[in-house]
Amino acid sequence: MSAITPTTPVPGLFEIQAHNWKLAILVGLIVSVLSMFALPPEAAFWITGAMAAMVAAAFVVNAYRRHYYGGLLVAPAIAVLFVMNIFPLLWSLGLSFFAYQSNQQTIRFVGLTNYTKVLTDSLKAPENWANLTNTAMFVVLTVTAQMIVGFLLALMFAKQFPLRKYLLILVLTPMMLSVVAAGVFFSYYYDPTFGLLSYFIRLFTGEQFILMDNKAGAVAGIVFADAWMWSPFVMLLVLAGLVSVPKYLYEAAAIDRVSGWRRFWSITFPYIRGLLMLALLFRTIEAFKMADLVILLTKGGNGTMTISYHLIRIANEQNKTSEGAAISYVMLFIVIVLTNLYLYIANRRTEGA
Amino acid sequence: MSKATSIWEKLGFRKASGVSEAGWGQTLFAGIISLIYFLPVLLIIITSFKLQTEALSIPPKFMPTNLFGLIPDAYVFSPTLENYTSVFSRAMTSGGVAENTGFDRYFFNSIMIASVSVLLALVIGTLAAFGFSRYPLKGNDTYLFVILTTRMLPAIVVIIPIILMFRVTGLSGSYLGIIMLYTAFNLPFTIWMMKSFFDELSLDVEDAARLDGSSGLKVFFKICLPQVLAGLAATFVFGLILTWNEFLFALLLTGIDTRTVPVAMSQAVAGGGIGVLWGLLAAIETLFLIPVFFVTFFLQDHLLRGVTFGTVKR
Amino acid sequence: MTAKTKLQGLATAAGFALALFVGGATTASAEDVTLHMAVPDWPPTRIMKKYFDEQYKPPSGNKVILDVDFIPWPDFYTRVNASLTSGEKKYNMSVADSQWLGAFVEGGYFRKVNDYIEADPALAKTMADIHPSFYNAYSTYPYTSKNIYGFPQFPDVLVTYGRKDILCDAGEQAAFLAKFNSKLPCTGEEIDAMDWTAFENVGKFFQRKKGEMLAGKPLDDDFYGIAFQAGKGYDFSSMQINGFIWQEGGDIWDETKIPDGKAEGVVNSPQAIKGLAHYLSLIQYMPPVAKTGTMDIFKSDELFREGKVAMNIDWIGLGEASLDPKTSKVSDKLVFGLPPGTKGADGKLVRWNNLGGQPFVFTTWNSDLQNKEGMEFVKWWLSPAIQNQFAAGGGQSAVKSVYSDPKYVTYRPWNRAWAAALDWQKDVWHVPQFFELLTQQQDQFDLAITGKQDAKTTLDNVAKFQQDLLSTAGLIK
Amino acid sequence: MSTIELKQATKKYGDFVAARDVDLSVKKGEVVCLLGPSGCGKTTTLRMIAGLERITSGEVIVAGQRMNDLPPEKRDIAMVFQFYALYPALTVGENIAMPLHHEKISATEMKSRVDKVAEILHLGSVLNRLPGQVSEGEKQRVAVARAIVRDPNCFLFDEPLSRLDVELRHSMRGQIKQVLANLSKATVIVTHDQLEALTMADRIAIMKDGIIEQVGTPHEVFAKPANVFVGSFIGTPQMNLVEAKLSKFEKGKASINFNGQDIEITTNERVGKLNSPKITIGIRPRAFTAESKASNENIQAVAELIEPMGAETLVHARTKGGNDIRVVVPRENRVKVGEALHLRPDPAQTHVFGENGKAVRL
Repeated sequence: MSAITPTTPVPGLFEIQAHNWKLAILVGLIVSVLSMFALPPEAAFWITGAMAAMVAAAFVVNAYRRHYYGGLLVAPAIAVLFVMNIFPLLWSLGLSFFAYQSNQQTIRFVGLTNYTKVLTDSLKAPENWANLTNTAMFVVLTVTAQMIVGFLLALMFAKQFPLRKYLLILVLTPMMLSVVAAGVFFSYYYDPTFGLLSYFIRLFTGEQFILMDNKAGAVAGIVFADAWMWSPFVMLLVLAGLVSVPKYLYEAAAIDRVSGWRRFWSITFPYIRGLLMLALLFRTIEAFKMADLVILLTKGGNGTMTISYHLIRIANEQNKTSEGAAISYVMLFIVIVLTNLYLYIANRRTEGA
Repeated sequence: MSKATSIWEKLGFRKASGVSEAGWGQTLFAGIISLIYFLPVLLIIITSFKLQTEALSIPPKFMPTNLFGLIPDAYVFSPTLENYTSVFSRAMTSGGVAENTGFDRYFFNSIMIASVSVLLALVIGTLAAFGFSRYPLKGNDTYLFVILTTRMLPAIVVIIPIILMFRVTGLSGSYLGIIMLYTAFNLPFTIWMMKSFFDELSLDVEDAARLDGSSGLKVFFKICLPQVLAGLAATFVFGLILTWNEFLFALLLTGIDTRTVPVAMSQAVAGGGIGVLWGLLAAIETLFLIPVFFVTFFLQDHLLRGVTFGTVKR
Repeated sequence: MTAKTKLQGLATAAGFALALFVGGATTASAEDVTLHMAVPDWPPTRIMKKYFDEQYKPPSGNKVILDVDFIPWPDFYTRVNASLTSGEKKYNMSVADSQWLGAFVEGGYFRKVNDYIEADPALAKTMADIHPSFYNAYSTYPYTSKNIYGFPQFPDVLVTYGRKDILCDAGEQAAFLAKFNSKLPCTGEEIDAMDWTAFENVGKFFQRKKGEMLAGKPLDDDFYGIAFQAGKGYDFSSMQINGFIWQEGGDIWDETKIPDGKAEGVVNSPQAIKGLAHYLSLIQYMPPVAKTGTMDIFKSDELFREGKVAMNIDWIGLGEASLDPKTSKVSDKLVFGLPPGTKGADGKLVRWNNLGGQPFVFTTWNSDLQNKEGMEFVKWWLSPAIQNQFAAGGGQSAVKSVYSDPKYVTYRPWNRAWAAALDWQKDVWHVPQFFELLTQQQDQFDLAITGKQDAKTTLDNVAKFQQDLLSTAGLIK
Repeated sequence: MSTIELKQATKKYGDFVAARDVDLSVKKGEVVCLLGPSGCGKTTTLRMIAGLERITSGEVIVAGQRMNDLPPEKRDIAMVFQFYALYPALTVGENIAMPLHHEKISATEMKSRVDKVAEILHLGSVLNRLPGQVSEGEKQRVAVARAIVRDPNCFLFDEPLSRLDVELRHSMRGQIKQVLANLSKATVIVTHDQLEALTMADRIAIMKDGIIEQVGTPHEVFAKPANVFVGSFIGTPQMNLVEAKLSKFEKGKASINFNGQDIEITTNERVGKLNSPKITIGIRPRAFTAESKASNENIQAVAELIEPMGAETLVHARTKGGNDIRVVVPRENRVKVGEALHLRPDPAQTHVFGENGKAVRL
C-alpha cells in the first residue's frame, strides 16, 4: 500500500543481511538440491526443512523491518503450502531426472532420459500418447457436458419460484457423494443383468442392454457419471452469475425491445463469463486427473485408459517413480499451457469488450 | 411485500416482484428435472434400506410399501434398518458375534479432520488473500498461479515424498499430519476465492478507518471480514465438499485410529470375501452424506451470494 | 489476539506435536513386544486376530501384542506398497500376495527367515508339513529355491460352484442327455469328472431367455449356464487363463528357468494359443457383463449368488458368502467340485490351475526379539490345533496333517475338492517385474475377451513385451 | 398520437396497496411530474405505465390503446431508469444503439441516429467507452440518449437526476427540458425533488400513500394546494400549518382561535359554512407582514432563531400559544433573537383547511 513506506533499504542480492530473502532463497535452493543429490533422503529432508525455515525467517524479518504487513499476512499460507505441497513437488521434480524405482534402493542420475523415454520410446511413447489422447477426449467431453448441463440447470433455477431452495439442494447433492460410492453404484446402474439402464431399455427392446462393451458406450458411461457428479459445480457458479445480474437491466432491455438472443449475449453473458471461466479452469484441471471413475467403471478397458490411471499404475503398482514423475511433469506442462491459454483468452476478452 | 415473515415465506414461497418471478408451473418443471437428476442418489438411499438379497432384484424393488395394493409386489421391498446398525456393529467373521466396526470412530475422524482443516485453511488463506489483495507484490499473478499449480498434479506423484516426510516427522497416522495436509490442499482454492472477494471491496471505508487511527488488524477484523462473510461461507462449503471425500491421502497417511470414512467405505465394496455389500455401502454413503448435505443446505443462500460477490467484475 | 495468547497457542501446538511424535514411536521393552501387522480386512484375518487375542500364550513369557491394521481389500496393495517403499517402516509383518514376493524381497523389505527356521527344529518340521504347491508359492523366492520368506495365511484354490436344484432337476437331466448324449453333472463327483467340453455344454444348455422354462418354472430373467473370471482388473483373467494354457500343455514364462527360459515361442506357443482360444470360446455362454471386461471374481460370484448362473468357477475365499442366506439366494442349493480339466493323451484329466490365497511375511527392520516372537506366533498359527480351528471357522489349511484328517471335509462343502486340487496347483511369476508383466498381459487379455483381437495376436503381443522387458532386466539371456 | 391515460389504476402487493385508483392523463407534448415522498407509489405508477408492473385493476391507455396486458416490449415506450440501467458490457455507443435493433434498420442509419443523439447530448467523445469508464453526468446523458434515440409513444423518467450533484442537476434540468420540448411527446417524470418538478413540468401530480393528492400546473399546486399535504410538501421553506378553531364568521372575516390568541382573517364564504370548527390554517412563510404593534389581525410571536438566507432572512418564531412558525422577512428587516413580532398574514395567501384536511375554497 502506498501509505506504507519502506524504512529499510532493499539489500543487494549478495549482501548478507537477515532480511535478504532473495539470497536466502538462492542459498536454500542450492543447498537443498545438492543435499537431495548427495545425501540419504532423511538427511536431505532435514537440511531442506532447515533451508525452508531459513527462507521463511528471512521473509518474516524482511517484512517486519520494512513494516511490510503483506508479507507477514501471506507467510503462514506460503509456509504451509511450501512444506506440504511445493516441497514434495520439487522433490518429485528432482526424482524425474534420476533412474529410481521406489521399491529398489538404488538411485542414479540420468538427466533427461526419463523424459525422452516417455515421449519418444518406441514401446512406451505410443501408449502414453494414446492415453493422453483419451484423456483429451474425456476432458473435452466431460467439461463440455458439464458446462452445458450445468448451464441449463442454472437457467432453470435462475427464477424465483416456490420450493426452489429444496429442489436446488437435490441437484447439488451428486457432487457431495464419494467417488467410490458413486462409481460403484453407476457400475450397478449400467450392469446388463442387474442394472436399471438395461432394465428400462429392455422394456422396449426385450433384450438385455450392454452399455460398456464398446468404446462409445464405455466413454458415454464414464462421461455421463462424471458430468452428473460435477455439473452441479458448474451450475452453482453459473447460477451465482445469473442471480447477480441486476433486475433493472432486464427491465431496461424489455423497454428497449431487445430480442432474447441479444439480451443474453449483451447483458447476461458478461455477468457469467468470469464464472464460466473459473468453472472451466477448475473442471479442466480436475478432468485431466480423471482416474477414479475409469478404474471403477471400466478398469481402462474399451479404449478408456487415461493418462492419470496409467500414471497410477506406473508410479504406484509398478513403483517406477521416476518415469511416473516424468509423465506427470509432461502432464503438468500441458495443463499449465492450457490454463494459461484460458486465462489469456479470458483476459483479452475482458479488455477487448 | 407483506411485512411479517410468514411460515410460507420461510418455506420458500416467497413472492418476488418483477420479471424474474415464476410460479408453480416452474416449480413443477424444475421439480421433475430435479427429481430425475437426484434419482441416482435416491436409489442409493433406497438401497440402504434393502437387504443384500433384495438389492439387485430384477425388476428393481423401489417401493418400501405396496401402497394398499397399488404397487405390484415385484416392485416392493421390505425396508430394514439392518444396514444402518451394520455400519457400526456387525459380525466380522463368519458365524462370529457382532463387534464394533470402528465406523463411529471413522465418522468422528472425518468430521473432525475435514472441519478443522477447512477452517484452518480459511483462517490462513483469508489472511494471505488479504495480504495479496491489499499489499500487492511485484508479479502477484505469478505467485497466485504457482499456488494454483499445486492443485494440477495428480496426488499420486507427490505421495512418496509426503509419506517419507510424515515418517521422519512422526506425523504419520496422526491427526495433525492429515489436517495440515488437507489445509495445504484447500489453501489454493481458498486464497483464489477470498482474494477476489477482497478485491471487490471498496477501499474508501478502510482508508477512512486507517485515517481514524485504526490498526491494520482492526481494519481487517472490523471492516473487511464482515463484508466477506458470504464469501467465507461459500469457500467453506466448497472446501468441505472437496475435502470430505478425499481418498488417496487419507488411505496412505492415516492409521487405523485416524482413518476416515471414504477409506473405510471400501470395506463394503469388496471386503469380507464378498463383492459389493450394496445395502451396507448405501447406508454408509447415506450417513456420510448427511452432514455435508445440511451444511450446504443451511449455507445455501451465502453460497450463491458469496460466489458472485467474489468473481464478477464490474 | 495478544502476543501472550499467541505464544500459548504455539506452546500448545508444539506440545501436541511432540506428544504425537513420542506416541508414534514404538515402545519396546524386554517384556513387551508389539508386532505391527498389515492385513486385508476380511474374515480369515479377523479370525486370526481373534484367536491370537483369545488363545495365544507366548512361551517366552513376554507380553506380545499383535497390533493389526485392517485395511480394506481394494486398497490393500496401494497402502502396503506405499508404506514399504516410502521407508515408513511401520509394519513388522504383512499379508502379501505370493506374486509380490520378488518385488519386495529384491527391494529389501521382506526378510529371509531361514536362520530362524533352522534354529527351531519344531518350526522346520511344521514347514515341511506344508503342501509343496503352497510352500513353493508362498515361502520361496526365487520360486522353488531354498530361501524362505512367507507362511500361509489363507491358502486358496479355484473350485466349481454348482446349483444342485437346477443341475439335478429330472427334466433338465433328461433334456441334457437327449441333447448331448451325456449326463448333466449333478453331484460333486460328477462335477469333479467334468472336462471343459462338458462345462461348455452346460453353458450352451442353460443359456435361457426370460420367460423360458428352467427346472420346471418360467424364468423372470435371463439365465446363463456358466461363469468364470474374465475381468481386466488386477489378475482377474490371468488366474483362469493360466490354467487353460497349462492344461493344453502350454506354459507361461517360467521363472525357474532363468536365464535360459524364453518368453517368445513359449508364451505364444501353439498349445498356449489353443488354451487361450478355448477360454475365449466359452465367454459367449456367460452373462453379458463378461463382454465389458468387468467380469471379475466378485462379479461372477455375485451373479452366482443372485441365481443367474448354474455354474461358476471361483476362489474358495469367496465361498462363505454363498453359504450365508443373508447374502445368497442359493445358499441351500449348493454343490462343489473341482474345476474342469482337459483330457490328456492318456484319457486322464489334466487339471492344472493357478493357486490363490495369501502368505504373510516379516519385514527387514524388525528387532531380533520381534522376529523371535513372530516365529513363535507362526509356529502356533501353523499348529494343527489352530489350523483345524481356523478351517472349521471358515479358513483353509495348507498343512498336510490338517487337511488329510477325515474331519477336514466336514468343515465346509468345498473341502471335498481341496486335497485333490492341491497337487494340480502352479503359480504365476514372483519376479520383481510381476506388476509390469501382469498389467500388460491383463490389458491384452481384455482386448481378446472384449472381442477386439484373437488369441494368437494377443499372446504374440504378450510374448514380445515379456521378451523385451525380461531381456532388459537380464532375466532372459 | 402520443398520450398517456391512467384510469383508476391500482397496484396491490398482497394486502399492501402501492397505488390506488390513480387517474392521470398526459397530453401530447405535455410533461407531467409525479412528485411525492419516497414510498408514495410514484415509481409504481410509472412502472405500471411502462408495463414493468402488472396493473391490479383499472386501465392503462397509451397512444389511445389499452395496454393493461401488454408486456413492456409491445408498448413502445422509452424510459430512463433511476440508476440509468446502462448495459455494463457494452460501450456507450452500443448502449445507445440497443433500442434500434428492434427497428431492423441498416447499420449506417443506426450509426447516424446514434451520432445525432450523441451530438445533442454531447456524448460524441465517449461513444467507445464502457459505462464504467465515464462520469456520472455522462452516464445520465447516455441513459437519456438511449431513450430519445427512438421514436416511442411516450417517455418515462424515473428520478433521472437523483444521482447527480447540485450543479450538474441544475444544468441537466435545462438540457432535458429543452430536449423534451423538441420531441413533443407525452412524458412522465418521477421525482421527489419539488424544484425539479416545478421547473420541468407542465403539470405536477402530487402523490402520497399511493393516492394522487392533486394534479395541477406548478403555479396551481403552489398557489392553491388542494389539501394540507400538498400545502406542506410544495414550497420552501415549508408552509406554516397551525391547528386552530373557528369561533365565528362574519362579513367575510373569520375569527379564529389561534392557540390561545384570537385573530381575524379575511377569507372566503365557504369557511363560514364549515360543519366543524376544527380547522388548519396554512400560511406561507413569505406571506407575513411585520407590523409595529399587536392587533387582532396579527399574530404575536417571539423570534427564537435567525437564519440568514442571503436576500432574505428566515426567522423561527414561537407564538404565544407555543406554535413554532417560520417567517421569511427581507434582508433589511433586522430581526433579533427575543424580539417580539406582530405578524400579519396576507389574507390572499392564507389557506384554510377543513377538519378533513381539504382546502376550503370557493
